[in-house]
This record gives sequence, C-alpha cells and structure tokens, in this order.
Amino acid sequence: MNLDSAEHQLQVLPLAIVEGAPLSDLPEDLYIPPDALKVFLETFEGPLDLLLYLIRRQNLDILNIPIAEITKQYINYIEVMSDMQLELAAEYLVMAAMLAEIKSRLLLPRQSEMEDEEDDPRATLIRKLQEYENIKQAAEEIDLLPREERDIFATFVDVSNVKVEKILPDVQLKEMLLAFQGVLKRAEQLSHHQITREPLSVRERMSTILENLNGKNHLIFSQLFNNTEGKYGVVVSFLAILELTKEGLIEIIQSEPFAPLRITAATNAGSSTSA
Amino acid sequence: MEIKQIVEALLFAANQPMTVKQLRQVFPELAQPDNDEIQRAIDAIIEDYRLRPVELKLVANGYRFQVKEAMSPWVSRLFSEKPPKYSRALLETMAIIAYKQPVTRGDIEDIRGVSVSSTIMRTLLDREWVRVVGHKEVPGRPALYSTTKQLLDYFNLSSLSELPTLQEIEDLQPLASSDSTSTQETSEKQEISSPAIEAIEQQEITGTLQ
Amino acid sequence: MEIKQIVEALLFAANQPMTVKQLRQVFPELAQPDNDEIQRAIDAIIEDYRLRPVELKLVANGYRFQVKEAMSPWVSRLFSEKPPKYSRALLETMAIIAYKQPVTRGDIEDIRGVSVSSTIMRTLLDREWVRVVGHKEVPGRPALYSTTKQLLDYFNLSSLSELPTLQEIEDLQPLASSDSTSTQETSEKQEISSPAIEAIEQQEITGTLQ
Repeated sequence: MNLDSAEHQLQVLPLAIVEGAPLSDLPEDLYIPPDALKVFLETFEGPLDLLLYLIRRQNLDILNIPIAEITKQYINYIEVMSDMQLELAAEYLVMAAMLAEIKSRLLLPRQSEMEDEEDDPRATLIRKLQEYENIKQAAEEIDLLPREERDIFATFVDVSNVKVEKILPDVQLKEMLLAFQGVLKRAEQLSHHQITREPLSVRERMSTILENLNGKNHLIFSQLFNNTEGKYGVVVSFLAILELTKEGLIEIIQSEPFAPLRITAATNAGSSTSA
Repeated sequence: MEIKQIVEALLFAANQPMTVKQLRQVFPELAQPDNDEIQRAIDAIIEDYRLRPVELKLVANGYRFQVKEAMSPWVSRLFSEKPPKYSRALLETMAIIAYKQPVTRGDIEDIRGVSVSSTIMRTLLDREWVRVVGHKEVPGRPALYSTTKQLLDYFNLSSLSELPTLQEIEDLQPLASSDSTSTQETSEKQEISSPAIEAIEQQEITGTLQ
Repeated sequence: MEIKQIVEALLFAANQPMTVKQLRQVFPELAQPDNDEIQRAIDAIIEDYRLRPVELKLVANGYRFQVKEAMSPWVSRLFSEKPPKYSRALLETMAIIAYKQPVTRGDIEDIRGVSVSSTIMRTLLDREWVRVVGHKEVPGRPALYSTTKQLLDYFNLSSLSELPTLQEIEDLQPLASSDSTSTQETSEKQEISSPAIEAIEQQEITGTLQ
C-alpha cells in the first residue's frame, strides 16, 4: 500500500525546488523525487523496509542481491536525506555502515575458509530481509481480515425486561483516581500535553450549560446565573461561559445595543441539532 | 441486498430503538425506500421471529430486538454471576471525562496517547455515568462528553468540585492491597483536604462503598 | 423449555462470547445438559441463521452473535464515528508478537530493524490484544509479550492457527560470490503450533469487561 503510493507519487510529482534551492545533483538512480523524500520517514518503516523497496522495485531476487548496487542506492538516499537536514533515525545510518562493510568484505579475498555462515554479514542481512518481508506481508494480510468496529458488528438485544437486576462491575473512587494518576504521569512525560488546572466546579458548570443548550436555539445570558448560589456560584458560571467561548463551544450574541445577551451553541456548519 | 435483510441487520446492530424514519435515513438519499416498504420489512421480521426466543418489539422510541419475557428466568441466571472488572483503560477514560469535561473522544485520545475503543464509550454511556452534552462545531461534529449526576451519586459526591485536585491525585498512594513494599511511605501523613479523599480513606477501612 | 431456545436467548443476551461450558453452567446444577447437547443446540442455531443477516460465530472466547460481514456497508452508516485505523508499525508489531510469541521488545525491534514506539506497545496492551506473560532471564529482565484471545476475537478468529500463514524463509543458496558451501542452518519452521503457543491458548484469559 505504501509502496504503491510512493510509486504513485514518483510518477506524478515533478522534480521540485527543495528549501528554496533547486536540487541539482540528484542521483539518477534515485526512485523517489525530492518532494517525496519529505514523507520518506513516514513511508518507510525503517532501513529494512527501504532496502526491500529498492530490491523489489527492480525485481531483484532477495537471495541474490547485487550488494554493491543496492548499497550505492541506499547510501544515495541517506545522503540526500542528510543534505535536506531531515532528521534521520539512527537505524538508517547503522544499516548504511553494515552495507558498506558487506561491500568491502566482498571485494577482499576470503581470509579464512573456516568462516561461518553465521559470521557472513550478507547472509545475516538476507535473512533479516526475508524475515521482515514475511512479517510485513502477514501484517498486510491481517489488516485485510474482517474485524470488529469496521466489518463485524456486535448485536444488541435488549434485556431490560429481564426481572433480575444485572450486577455491574463495582468501581472504587480510588481506583479511578489512581488510573488518572497514571494518565497524569504519562502526560508529564509527553510534555506537550498540558492538563490544565481548571477548578472542577467550572468544568462541571460548562457541562451543565452545554446540556441546557442542547436542543435549544439559545439561552439568555442572565438566566445562566443563579442568585441563590451567591457570589461564588456567579463567578463559577461566568468562568464557565468564558471557557466555553474560548474553546469555541458557544457564542455570545447581542443583536443590538442593550439587547439581552444570548448564548448559542457554536455553529460553523449548519446548526442541525437533530440526531 | 434485500431491504428486509438490511433492516434486520440495522435493528440488531443499533444499541437503541430505531424508528421507521431513522431506519429509512440509513439508506443513501437517492435509494431510500419509502416508509411503507420499511414497515413491511419490519412486519415480516416480526413474523420470522415469532417462534424464536428473541422478538422485535415496538417500544416508545421505536423498534428494538429484545429477549422474550418467557426467557427471563434463564437470562437472569446469566447475569447473576459475579461481574468482571472494568479495565484500566475504562477507568482512565472515565477520569479524563470527569476532570476535563466537556471533552470529545479525540481529546481523550490525545491525553491518553492511545485510541479509545467504542466499547468503552458505550459501557460508560450505558451505565449512565457519562452522557453527550453537545457537539463540537468542527468537521465531523464530534460528541462532547460529560459525567452525570449518577456518577457523582455512585461515588457519594455532591459535586465534581469534591473530587481531589490534581495535586492531591499526584500524591495519592497506591491501593493498600497491592502495595506491601514501602512501609516508610505509609507512615508519612498526607495532607488531606478533599472530602473525597476522606471518603476513600473511610471506604478503605469499612470495606466497599456500595 | 427447549435447550436450543435457552441457548439462543443466552447468546443474544450475553454481550460477550460464551463457551459451551459457560452456557452449560447457566443451567441449574441438577438439570445441566451435557456438552454434546449444548453443542448440538449451537449447531442447530448456526444453521437457522444461515440465511439471515446475523450469524452465530465461534471466536477465541466462545460463540457470539454478530452482524454478518456483508452487511457492514449498511451497518457502518449507523455510526457516525469512523473505525480506528492502525498504522503499519502497529500491525507489524502485532504480527511479530502473534507469530513469534513470546517475544521481548528487543526481539520485535530486531525483526523490524527500528525501535518500537511506546505508544504502539501501550495501544496493544491497552486494547488487551497483547499482555506480558513473563520476563526473559537476561540482564534487564525484559517483558515477554504474547497475544490474547481478545485479539483473535477482534479479528473474528477462533485460534492463532487461523491467522494468515507466514511464509517459510527460503534456504539461502550458496552465495554466488563466495565459495563457501557450509551447510545452511535449516530455516526455522514458522508454524504457529509450538508448545508455548498451545499453552497460551489453553490458558484461560480472564476477560475483563470494558
């Protein structure tokens, strides 16, 4: 699938300007135009995948790959990548080094006849390529298997007329909080996920306002405040309205000066609230 | 594909009753059968299941498949066994909805870093711990989820603000039963301010909440 | 009440797959039909639904009613949310665990030639498709991963052997450029019926309800 799209791109995309400057010394045997190199890292699942692509692309026998030629092509890719200052996973460089080693070994006369197949880096490489290709194929086939959520759907048969009450799993509050603790720890590691420290009463109020708005055209701004809640309640409501506006979930509308403010559900598309 | 087959599949797959109109709307606009055709299909299905242990029944909100009344002694035996436990993924999802509401499924996935299965969302909705309070006006109009009063009642809280703060959660100790290694940590008294934490402590002493 | 009727009602009412044994245990102790009777009832039900849009299917955790695959274009129109898509990296990781289990993360990285992201492992564990079955006794004691019955259920399979067969690795012919003819290591059989896997299959996975 990815190979196809890569090939497709190569036919469609013209040679392009890379980062403002035309790329002049593009190796001729490079099969992907420079534009596609940008998606290189996402297209290929690693050095083995790239090598397989190079081999399959030329209908070569995996058991008899021309190491020198493949190495040259592979290294060309890597060079272009680094010219473009794309961040390259270390594995790609390790593979380049391995290929270079194999190539140099093949040029040298054999040192020892006792050398094991095990030690032959070419045999190791071929084995790895085969193993990876098998897994890759199996993964593709697995992806085609019918699966839940996409091809297979559960049946729902109502049992509410059954007299005995269904025993549902019990959850302790602490269990939930500990699970959340785990989430927070992970979120800390991925520093770009900030869990904001909104007071919960505000978030709760946000939900209430949205729910009250559900199915209605609008609410009058002043109706969102309940005087019996005192100053604190008014502040909570106000913060909730501001937060909802900030998150683009509601809009505050005033049709004319001094007209009552109205709150509506945000509408980017047509406001079809009926399900 | 026969209309009857499609209608039957839809009625089995839907997790809520479906009206004739709703069934019709599942068909592509240009190939929608009329209401009569749908109704005829429904009638035929009802007839097909006359002798089976499940039936297609018209309830207030539409048609749904349900287990026949006569089967309830057997089905109730099925549910009387000890229930399985909820997964950690479900608990995490529930906590995120509680603390970050109103949130879309995408928001939850962002925070958890993994996709949330439909089963989890359905379990939470079925249990009425979570509900849809609106839709976000972005492409796809994803549902916005919030927790419900039922959830608060379940945990014996009168308002979400009684839940511990994020800081208190970070300091939360693991469940006593699963942790036997650190003795020194337990001796350290925690600063406890939230009623929920107190409730938890109580709960741990007296057993279960329910 | 006929056994077949009861079994059919139970299978529809249970919202998870049921084994023959589980079905039998719903019956009162003194009136339990034997496994053969349950199996005959199941076979008869399967036959009854042959031409209907739903089917009774055997998956890893037992029998379940499900909407037939052919109906999916219609049924998916019922749900606004798109089914999740899984990346090649995730599918390949999953395939390696399925075919080579039990494996460590290092084994997976070895085969794929790249590092495995934590997100992928977490997604697999989170969906309960993969679990840790032990630790390899090498420095660092890395976790050993295996697939679960839930994974098979998800892919509508009843056993690992129904997975697409992995091609055998061809014997490496004597290298053209080298004169060495030392005997090749015979290619490992890639059949998925190793004793380890059978043990895993037999192991009861205590399914958690999501």
